[in-house]
Amino acid sequence: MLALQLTITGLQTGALYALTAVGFSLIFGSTRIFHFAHGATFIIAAYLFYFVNVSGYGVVLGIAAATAGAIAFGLLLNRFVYVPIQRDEGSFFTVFVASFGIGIVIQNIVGMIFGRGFVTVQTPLSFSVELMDGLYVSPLAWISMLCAVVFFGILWCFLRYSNLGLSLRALADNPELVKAFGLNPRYISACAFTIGSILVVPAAIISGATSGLNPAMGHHVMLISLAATIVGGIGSVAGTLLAGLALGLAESLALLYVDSQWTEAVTFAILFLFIIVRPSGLLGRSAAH
Amino acid sequence: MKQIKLIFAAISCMSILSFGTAAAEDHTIGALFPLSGPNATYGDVFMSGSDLAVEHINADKMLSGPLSIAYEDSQGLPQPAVVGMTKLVNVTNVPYVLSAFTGVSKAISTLGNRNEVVAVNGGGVGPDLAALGEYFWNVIPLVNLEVRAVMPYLIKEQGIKRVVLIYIDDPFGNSILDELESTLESAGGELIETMSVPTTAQQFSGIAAKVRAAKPDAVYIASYGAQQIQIVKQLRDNGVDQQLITYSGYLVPDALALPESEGIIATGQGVNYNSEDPVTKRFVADYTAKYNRAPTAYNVNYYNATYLFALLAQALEAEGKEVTGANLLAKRKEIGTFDLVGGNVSFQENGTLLFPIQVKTIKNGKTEVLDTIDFGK
Amino acid sequence: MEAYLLNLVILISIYSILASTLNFIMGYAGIYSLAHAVFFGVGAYAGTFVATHFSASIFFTLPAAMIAGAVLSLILALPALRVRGEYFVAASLGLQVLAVTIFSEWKSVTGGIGGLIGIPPLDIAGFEVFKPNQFVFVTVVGLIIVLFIINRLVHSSFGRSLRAIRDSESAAAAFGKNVPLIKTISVVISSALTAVAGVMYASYLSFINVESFTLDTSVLIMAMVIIGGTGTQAGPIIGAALLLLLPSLISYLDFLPQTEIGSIQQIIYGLGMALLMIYRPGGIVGLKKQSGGGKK
Amino acid sequence: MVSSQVDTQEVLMEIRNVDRAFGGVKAVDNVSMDLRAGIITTLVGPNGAGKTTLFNLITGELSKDSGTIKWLGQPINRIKPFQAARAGILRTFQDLRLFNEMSVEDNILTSIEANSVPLPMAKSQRKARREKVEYALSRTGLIDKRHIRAKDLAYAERKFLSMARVMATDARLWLLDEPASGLDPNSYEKFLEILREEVKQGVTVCIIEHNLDIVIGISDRIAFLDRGKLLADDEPQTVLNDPDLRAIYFGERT
Repeated sequence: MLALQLTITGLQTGALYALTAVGFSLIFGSTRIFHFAHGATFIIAAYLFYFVNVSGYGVVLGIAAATAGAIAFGLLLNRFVYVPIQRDEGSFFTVFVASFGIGIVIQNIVGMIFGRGFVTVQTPLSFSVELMDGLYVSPLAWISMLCAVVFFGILWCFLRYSNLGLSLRALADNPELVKAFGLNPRYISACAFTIGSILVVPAAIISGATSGLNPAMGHHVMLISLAATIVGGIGSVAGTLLAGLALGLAESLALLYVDSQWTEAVTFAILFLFIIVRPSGLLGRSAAH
Repeated sequence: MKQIKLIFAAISCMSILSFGTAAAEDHTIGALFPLSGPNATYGDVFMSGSDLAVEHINADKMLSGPLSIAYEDSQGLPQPAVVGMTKLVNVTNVPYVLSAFTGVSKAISTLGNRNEVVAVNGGGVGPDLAALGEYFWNVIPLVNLEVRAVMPYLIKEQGIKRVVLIYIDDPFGNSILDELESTLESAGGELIETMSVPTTAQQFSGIAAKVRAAKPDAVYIASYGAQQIQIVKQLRDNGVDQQLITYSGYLVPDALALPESEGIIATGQGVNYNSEDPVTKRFVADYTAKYNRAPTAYNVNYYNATYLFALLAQALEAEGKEVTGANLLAKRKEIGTFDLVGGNVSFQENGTLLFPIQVKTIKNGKTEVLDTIDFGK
Repeated sequence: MEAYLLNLVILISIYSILASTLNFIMGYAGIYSLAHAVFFGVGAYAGTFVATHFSASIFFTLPAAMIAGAVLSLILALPALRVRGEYFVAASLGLQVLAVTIFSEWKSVTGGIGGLIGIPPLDIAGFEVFKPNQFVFVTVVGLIIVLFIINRLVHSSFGRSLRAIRDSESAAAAFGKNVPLIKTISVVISSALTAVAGVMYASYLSFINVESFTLDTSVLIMAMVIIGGTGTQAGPIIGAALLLLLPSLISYLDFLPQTEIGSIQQIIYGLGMALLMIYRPGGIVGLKKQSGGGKK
Repeated sequence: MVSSQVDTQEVLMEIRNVDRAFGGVKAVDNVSMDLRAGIITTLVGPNGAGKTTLFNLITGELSKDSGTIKWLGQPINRIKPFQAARAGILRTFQDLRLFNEMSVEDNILTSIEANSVPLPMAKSQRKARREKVEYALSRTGLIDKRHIRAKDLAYAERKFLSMARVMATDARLWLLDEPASGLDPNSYEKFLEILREEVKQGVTVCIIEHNLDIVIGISDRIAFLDRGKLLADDEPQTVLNDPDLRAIYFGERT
């Protein structure tokens, strides 16, 4: 029963990890931008929702604000930081450092406005219901999994059937193709940032109710997204999805065997091994070099 | 080398930014409080206690000259604290330093022992603070005392036997683990499962599942700050409806306001503010008048820490001895028992004050005292 | 006042060693490590272990720390040989997170989060150094020695090989550079020298705990290098001095709330990193510098 | 294979039945040829013929699927690029791959230093090294630009720097990947002159080139590759006059 309970908990966590990670993976895969500030997008969306919610404007407006904030942040960052750096043929590291810097700035600004402690979105949905003897599931767990299914469904259709999706996927397979197809790289990368940022929103909002928010959690979100992207295989949305789910499950099920302070180490040991042994990840095609 | 010159140039620019050092008074003691950074609000709380003590001491002319405190900013972190301590020891030359926070206290304790400067903690409750050497004193009861107070009470009054412990994986949490094990054993309870959480964790639904599976009578939570609040909330969210037990660190406004806190049992330092002894009466009256709010245990502790210095220095001056760290230590051991806020209290062998412990419960966002356990008598 | 300045000089020297050694692999070899604090920590713990269990003499503590740093750095060299760019950054991040867990959990050696107290002073040929006015000489001399070693290496054929590898690994190999070996040596040297800073730091503070060796520290060191100027010799030192003086500089501005100083400092260095990357990827010193080369 | 009139020359490198495929496409298909000492062999063929891949296989940048390569009579099948360089086989790259952040002088200097361990060097060694750098600088006309960063050079200068890196070494075989492409007429006259001079001094060159004028101007021998296959390896006139090869070369393939 404990294992089943932990599996459900793990799926809930994993669904949110997968959503966030696929956002990062999509951006990274298609634009090759090491968007470390993805964690900051998460923070912005989460705190905007929290702010609108505690101000009494309700959930719908909160979701709208969080989504708008996430998209705006992603696009602005792309336009005013990444594009200028890349115009100067900046190396990946230049982009990474700038992104990292912005992440620090956002974390501290949010901290100054909302405080550095935890804040929690109060909702009756976080209260668990006993499904059967000893198995408690909160409505938020179902919402998380439902969100994951819906978002991935839409994303899958989009990547498979729309022109834009096809070019994004082509881009992920081979960044060189963007020129060959005569696509406007600026437009494509703006699209990647929009979609990638939207994918953060459900996880950001739900985390606010389940585990609470704090300005420093962007780091953790980013590390998990990075781990899932690399373990899943850069450029592979399906791989990242699987890896995100697996990381969530592993984190939860590990409690059966070890104390929880080891779970993060387990995640990153896996990441480290993957990079050394199989840098192309679970479903990745291209080699690391 | 060019680079080195650059550094010195940069440093000499800095000298204009000299930090106001305390004027050379007859008596100066130091204080390492968080004056900036996320914990700065604590600094204000601590200072309000020590500043009031200085006013009283100087008004009473307890010492041959006026007393003042040289405040240094520790930010609540080890590295800045050591920088500040070095300055207090080597430049300001103080014999006595007020300290706060477990990490800060541990970091400066070696400097204190090396240079024979007394450091006094009135804020941290980690039990290892009792083992930082002769020159490190605590004017606050440490958390092991709280565990020793609450468990026998609960076993007797509420019939709680099987306890699960959730503890933060740091020295504080680990010492609670040790303390709880031995206390429960001698009091007739049982520690059926322990779960440690890393300092950065914020997801506890898995922990909650394990707690439910263990089917305890009560859950003891040993963490601090926001994490502790999260643990309580998520345990309640995830179907843990057993009695929750915790310690003084939980009694902060944020936690009291949480609906899930209802019914939690917590312990805390017992200060009888209604005591008739003159020191307590004067403290309560003047504190309330000066700051327009009722004092808390932290205010009391730093008032006491400062007042303790005055008592010791007064005794030393009466004998014509110099007020040094070594002499202060000798004097404290000689006297042993002091009239401070909260009554007549005595030091244990390890330099920690014995205080009574109160067992409280949270009702409608307020604490209610269930019992007071007095170890001293 | 004087002690305050001495303290700053000591800390700046120690962090300058950290920044310079990181710059050695980052700026010259293109190994962008986010795990530098790991070797800082390894040096500190190893030095402390030897000092408390055997002898506090620097003739024991320094070599022990350097060897520990050098040996463990092979773990960092491993991904450095296999992968580049984003993958290596991710690998070093993974290593950093792993190391922090080990530092927190291996309590018999590291004291965990509670840390180690009572670390003995540096013992230099029987002379105990702990007063700031003495310690400052040790750290400044240490920094000068480290800078001298790095300076010699950078201006030798080895340094040219490193820069060649950074600029084009395949071309370097095509001209006879044993790329894996050279990379490994550079990581080992850098980590061994980093460990020296760890020993000094531990015995100066006489207290260490895991919080000094987290990802935040690695990022801070990286920021020092980048803001000062990657691939330059003065850059890391200027970066270290600047970032360590920043809190004092900010606290001088009375109108800022004291409680937010930490945040403001971080915002400044975060913004500094982003703006520099957009306008001056070379860093403060980098902009004047025309070539990474020098005289032979 | 067609017979040759320069058989008198010593065979430096012997390539036999070398194969390499990328995902089912044969980039180099059963190629066998000899590189003879003291002459310029030109690799020609349309884009994607496998010329650069052949270079990569020789220096060990890529591994062969099958076949053998012998250098000075010794098989070098599992050689790594740095070992190839130390054995005297050097190459340039189509995209140059200069050490962009380094000065011109350092670019050349580092190309002749093959030691990995940071140990001090004898004075005489340093002097010899110095002379080689000066020689390469003066021959390529980069002497005034020695302190300029490679990435700040003009296009032709970058090409010459790429050559200078090779010239300063003691390598016996140079594999040059389109060294003259995009050069203005003056520069390429200079380039041809340098090349002829070096060959006269005993260097062996294998060069990938598209410009027919250059091919005619410098080749002692031409090897013609198409779709991974070696279609000809003979005297320049023989190859260039072959109508089938001309058709392939000028894209009149049927």
